[in-house]
Amino acid sequence: MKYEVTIRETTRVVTIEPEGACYRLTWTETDLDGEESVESHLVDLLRPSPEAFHMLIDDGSWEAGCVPSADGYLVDVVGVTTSVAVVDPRRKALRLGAANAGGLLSTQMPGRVVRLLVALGDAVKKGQPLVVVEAMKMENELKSPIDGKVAEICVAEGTTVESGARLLRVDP
Amino acid sequence: MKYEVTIRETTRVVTIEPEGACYRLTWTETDLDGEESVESHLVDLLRPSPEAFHMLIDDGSWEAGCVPSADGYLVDVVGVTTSVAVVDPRRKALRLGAANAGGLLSTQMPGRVVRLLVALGDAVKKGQPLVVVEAMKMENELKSPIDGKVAEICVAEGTTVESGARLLRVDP
Amino acid sequence: MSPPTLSPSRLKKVLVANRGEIAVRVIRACHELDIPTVAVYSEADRAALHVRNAGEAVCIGPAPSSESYLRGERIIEAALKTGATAIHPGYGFLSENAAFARMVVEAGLVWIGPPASAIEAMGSKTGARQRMVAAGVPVVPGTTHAIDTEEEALAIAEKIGFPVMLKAAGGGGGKGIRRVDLRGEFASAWRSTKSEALRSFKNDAVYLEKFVANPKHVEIQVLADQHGTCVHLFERDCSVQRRNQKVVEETPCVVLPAATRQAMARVAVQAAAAVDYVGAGTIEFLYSQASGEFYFLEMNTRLQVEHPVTEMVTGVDLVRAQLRIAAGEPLWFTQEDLRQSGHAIEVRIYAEDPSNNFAPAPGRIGGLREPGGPWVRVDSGVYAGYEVPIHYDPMVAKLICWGSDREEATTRLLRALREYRVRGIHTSVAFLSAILRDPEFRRGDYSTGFLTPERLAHLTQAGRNDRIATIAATLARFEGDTRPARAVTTPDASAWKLAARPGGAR
Amino acid sequence: MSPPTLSPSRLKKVLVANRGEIAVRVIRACHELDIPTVAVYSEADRAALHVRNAGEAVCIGPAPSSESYLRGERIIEAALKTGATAIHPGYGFLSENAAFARMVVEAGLVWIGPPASAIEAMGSKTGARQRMVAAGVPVVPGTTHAIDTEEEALAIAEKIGFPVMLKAAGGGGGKGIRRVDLRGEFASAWRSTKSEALRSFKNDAVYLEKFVANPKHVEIQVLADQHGTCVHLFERDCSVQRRNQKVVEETPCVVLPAATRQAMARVAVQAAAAVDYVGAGTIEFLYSQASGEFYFLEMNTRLQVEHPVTEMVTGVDLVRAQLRIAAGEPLWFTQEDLRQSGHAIEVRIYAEDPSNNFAPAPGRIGGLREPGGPWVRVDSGVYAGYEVPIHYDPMVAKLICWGSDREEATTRLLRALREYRVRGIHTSVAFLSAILRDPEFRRGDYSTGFLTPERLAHLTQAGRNDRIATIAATLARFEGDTRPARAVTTPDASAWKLAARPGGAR
Repeated sequence: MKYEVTIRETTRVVTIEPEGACYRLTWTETDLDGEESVESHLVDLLRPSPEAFHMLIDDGSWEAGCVPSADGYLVDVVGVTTSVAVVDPRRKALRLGAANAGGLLSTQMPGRVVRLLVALGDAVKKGQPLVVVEAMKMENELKSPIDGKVAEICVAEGTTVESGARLLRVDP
Repeated sequence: MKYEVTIRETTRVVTIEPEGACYRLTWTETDLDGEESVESHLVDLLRPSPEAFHMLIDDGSWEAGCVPSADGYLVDVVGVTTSVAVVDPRRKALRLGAANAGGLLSTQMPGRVVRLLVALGDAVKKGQPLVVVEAMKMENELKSPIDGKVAEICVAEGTTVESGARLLRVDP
Repeated sequence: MSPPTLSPSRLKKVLVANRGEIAVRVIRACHELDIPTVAVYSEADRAALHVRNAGEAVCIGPAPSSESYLRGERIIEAALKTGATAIHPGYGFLSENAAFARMVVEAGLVWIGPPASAIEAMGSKTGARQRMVAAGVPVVPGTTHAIDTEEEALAIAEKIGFPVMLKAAGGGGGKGIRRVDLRGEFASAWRSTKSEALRSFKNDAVYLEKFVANPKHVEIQVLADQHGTCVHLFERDCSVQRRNQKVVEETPCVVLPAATRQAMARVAVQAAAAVDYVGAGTIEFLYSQASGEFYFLEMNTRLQVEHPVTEMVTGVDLVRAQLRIAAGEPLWFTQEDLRQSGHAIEVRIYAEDPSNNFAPAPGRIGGLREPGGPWVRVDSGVYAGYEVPIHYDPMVAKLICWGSDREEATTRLLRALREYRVRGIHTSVAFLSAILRDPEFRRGDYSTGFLTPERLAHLTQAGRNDRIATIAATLARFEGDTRPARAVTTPDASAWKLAARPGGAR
Repeated sequence: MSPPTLSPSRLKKVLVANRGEIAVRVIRACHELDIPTVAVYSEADRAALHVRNAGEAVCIGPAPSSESYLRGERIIEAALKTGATAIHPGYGFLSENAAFARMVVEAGLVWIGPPASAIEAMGSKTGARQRMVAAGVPVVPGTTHAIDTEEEALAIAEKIGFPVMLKAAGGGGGKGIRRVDLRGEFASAWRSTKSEALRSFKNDAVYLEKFVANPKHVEIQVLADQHGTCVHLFERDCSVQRRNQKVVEETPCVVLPAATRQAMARVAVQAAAAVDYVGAGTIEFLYSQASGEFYFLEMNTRLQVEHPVTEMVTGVDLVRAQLRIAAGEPLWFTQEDLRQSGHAIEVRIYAEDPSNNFAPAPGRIGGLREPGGPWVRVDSGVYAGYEVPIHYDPMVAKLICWGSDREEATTRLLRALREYRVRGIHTSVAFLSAILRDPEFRRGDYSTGFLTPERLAHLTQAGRNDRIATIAATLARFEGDTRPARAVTTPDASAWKLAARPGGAR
């Protein structure tokens, strides 16, 4: 099986196959100079609980947490939590067709919408603040990803939103 | 709804009904002198995880763990773990009919059967050791619950058994 | 230090008017003294740890603190209803609210904190500066009164010399503070400080201080009983700050000369005496490594977040001490009994995303394993499965390590952070490890300017393990895709795998 | 106590030849010194905590320890394969196996323990008694050699006077010991001790000692470096025992006069010197409160389960010390630097059912919340969801509390036990609380006879809360019956309930 695994704008195409009672994962790693090398690891996996992945990787003992999120997993390794998107390339075309990603504004952080700075139909510039979401006494301004027109507003001031919630849509 | 709740040979008939967003539990408590009094408690229940029961009982904050076991729940409160059997009286007749409890010997503790002290057809006395189960470097002798004859042996020496597993049956 | 038994009459039951780790901390101290406890909670906090740990719990209103944890009258009502005889305010919320302290006492309850008059005296920054000057305590050069006009302020700034600090007289917690480097920036800084002060503290009074370059933030812990005895418990170095919020705290401060420590401690006891202080309090100073001088900054008339490091090196349980002092006991040790033994460091674990400009990261903690073992202390406010709410402070726990020296404390803390597993939300765990590995931090001579934007950029990228994350996420997805009915490998299922594992069991 | 840096050459990577909490403890110490670690595990231990915490892990065989943790050659092979340069044996298993210690050294690895010769010298109880007598150490009156015949033994017993103790010369861990009160019981006791000794230790040599009535079990911790320096770290009182197994340990021993403590410590250092000891070791004594005399019992040539209480009052990390000593460093502090500060108590948490004659209680830990906060140390070998295996020792964790005095340590430990939640298996948690509440324990003058059958019967029934258990089980069943599809009340689902709760939110 092949997956496209994306962490912070770097995508690796990872092949995974069972091998004996373990898993074999293989991908091509590109270093800073553009040199390519093949990584291949035999992983003995144990999941002490659904979210905990304990892995013996070529004898090395590693542990990661994987909690499903809107676009993949929130993965933590030794204190660093990262969003990891895992895409099955066979289903990718389908998903891209359905989504309309360009002008969608969603929040990474759950919170409360304290101010809507635009109205339906307003012309906006890329980078212009559109909504203010507050959580834990901190305000976060969310900015327009593109130049365009506000085509849809999905929340009202005072609404509490979950992480990943769609707030509004800007059409180019 | 009514349940028969048994802890260490004391059975309480407990009525439970939702009341607003809480539960109302009522039963008759008998003290050491045989005096009866009615207990009635309003419980605000929160389950932070499936096995954790946090209860606000008339403002008192209590927490118990309830893990399903062979014959009910293993319940822990402030460090004491107890087996609690909860029976729906409407289903009780049915269960009693099916079971043949008297001469069944089962183990409370998972472990390994190290010695079978009797053979099929042996006549045994109540209290006579029948099987030795070992766990954590300690041997436990399991004794016959009744006088009778060994009618069935479900394990062999060396077998690893789970808690609650049936080891053998003695018929009167 | 053989303590007498606690006078039982005044603290029959304690209500803790707070939430999170500090409420848990206070409940623990009460239970150790066999004092029953009452938690209060907002509707958003039914599942909070302090509710689980307390003996009783009373709901006091909706999620926003203005409708629950800041509603003094509801808290007092809850105390009276449950038969509590005393209230501990923790830190934040109503802990430095003199009016609430008075209400508590007027309701016939014991206030586990300093007298309202002491809170008031220290509550106004300018008022506190005046008192301290009168008591002979060195303060940062500047005004001791709020300044009326921009012109007047500018004149004073030019006299003192730039850079200067504009500060809200009613401020606190690192808010309402602005540095002005140049004459040309003064007008706009003046206006924005005043408006922020009005917005945040409902008080637009602003005063002015000389800016002390690269100071250390050093503070002295004091304890005073009701019988006129006051001792200090040495200093804490809280110079690792981001946006004026402490991130790492330690004691002792390694660059503080012994004589300066003594002088600072003496001044701190003087400052407390000047306001007839009772209970646990902290006097904050700026310390200039260049000149060796120190200046009074403010007094916090409550328990501090960072109190554990002092506990670890002195062996004194500060919350237990607060309770016993409130019960009327005289201090059961003298200044001479107190020693600094070894070294302690605290880091604050926040639900925030350091790699995304420290955005708050509330959400459900999908899994949690806190570190343990020798000299590792976790003061936590959360548990596995807990939903960190959006309504309150993002601090989820404090991690404190003691060592026989600073190197041992540091390496132990690094080990404990390595064990810390918080799943499903972003936290500051790796960022804190990166700070502890920084050479300047390791030298110990860092100042409040330590976390420069450049250093932050560097430290927030440390500790990434993208290959391991790649492997884990791929496994998660593959097992989800191929065995959706039973996605979890149980230990049992894995036993048979061992035999088949190349190079595994023989 | 400023330590030099660790000489890096000898400890490049440490293999820990053990499992459970002690393996975790050693791994922690290594990681604090930045030394990579290798865990070994049996097939039953793939999911064990020490495997999760180590840097690398190697499977060394099937579940029975005779086929894994006791197989020295496989452990050395694992070390060589992973590039480990040193082996730490923990306690139990191969820790006091002189042949293994030799094999390790012969394989070119560092043995983190005393020289094989010292292990051997102390391994035979009779041999050790002979050496101690020669070194001027007081021993319990009796024989210093194994006795050949029953007749000879009986004659000696009658000369010393009943009651006497029959002891296996090759024994340890409380096994192979039998008390004989009367002449008439002697013959059968002699035979059963010999056969148990043969069965358990493959050595039927038996010797005889006078029975000391109601003694305290007091032991002295020593540390010796490779350069001839040996210090003691004071005593531990381990008199709370059941079936010769320690249950609660504390330091200081409150009834030990200062002069006796000094004498005992001096003798302990003498005993260690007599066998050219290196590393951490413990000399056990019987102390008679009646006569004030003490007698050498045996030396444990390894780390003890109860080492944490010594760490808590002295501030010395004993495992770190073992590592540094094995690396060849001289001790970095002197006897005069060491002080007993405050009081520490340890309790052992077992997976056992005190109400059912302490039957072992392996099984899956359905939920776990360990205590935290100030001066609470948990040395745990388990986690939530872990299946406690049937193959090994039932100890799942140790809980240690420090206090500025014994009362503070005790009440803190009671608080911590109250917080301890182990779900799905029986544990000794409530039994331990009952011990700490016992008036005789609180006085501190208890002896090894403390846990009489009567007291056990009483203590194992304490702390029952049948009404709360009744309510919880009924709720569990009712929610299971009425909402099988979604049996868990989430915090969210509970929020709306608050509004409807009588007397709840307003």
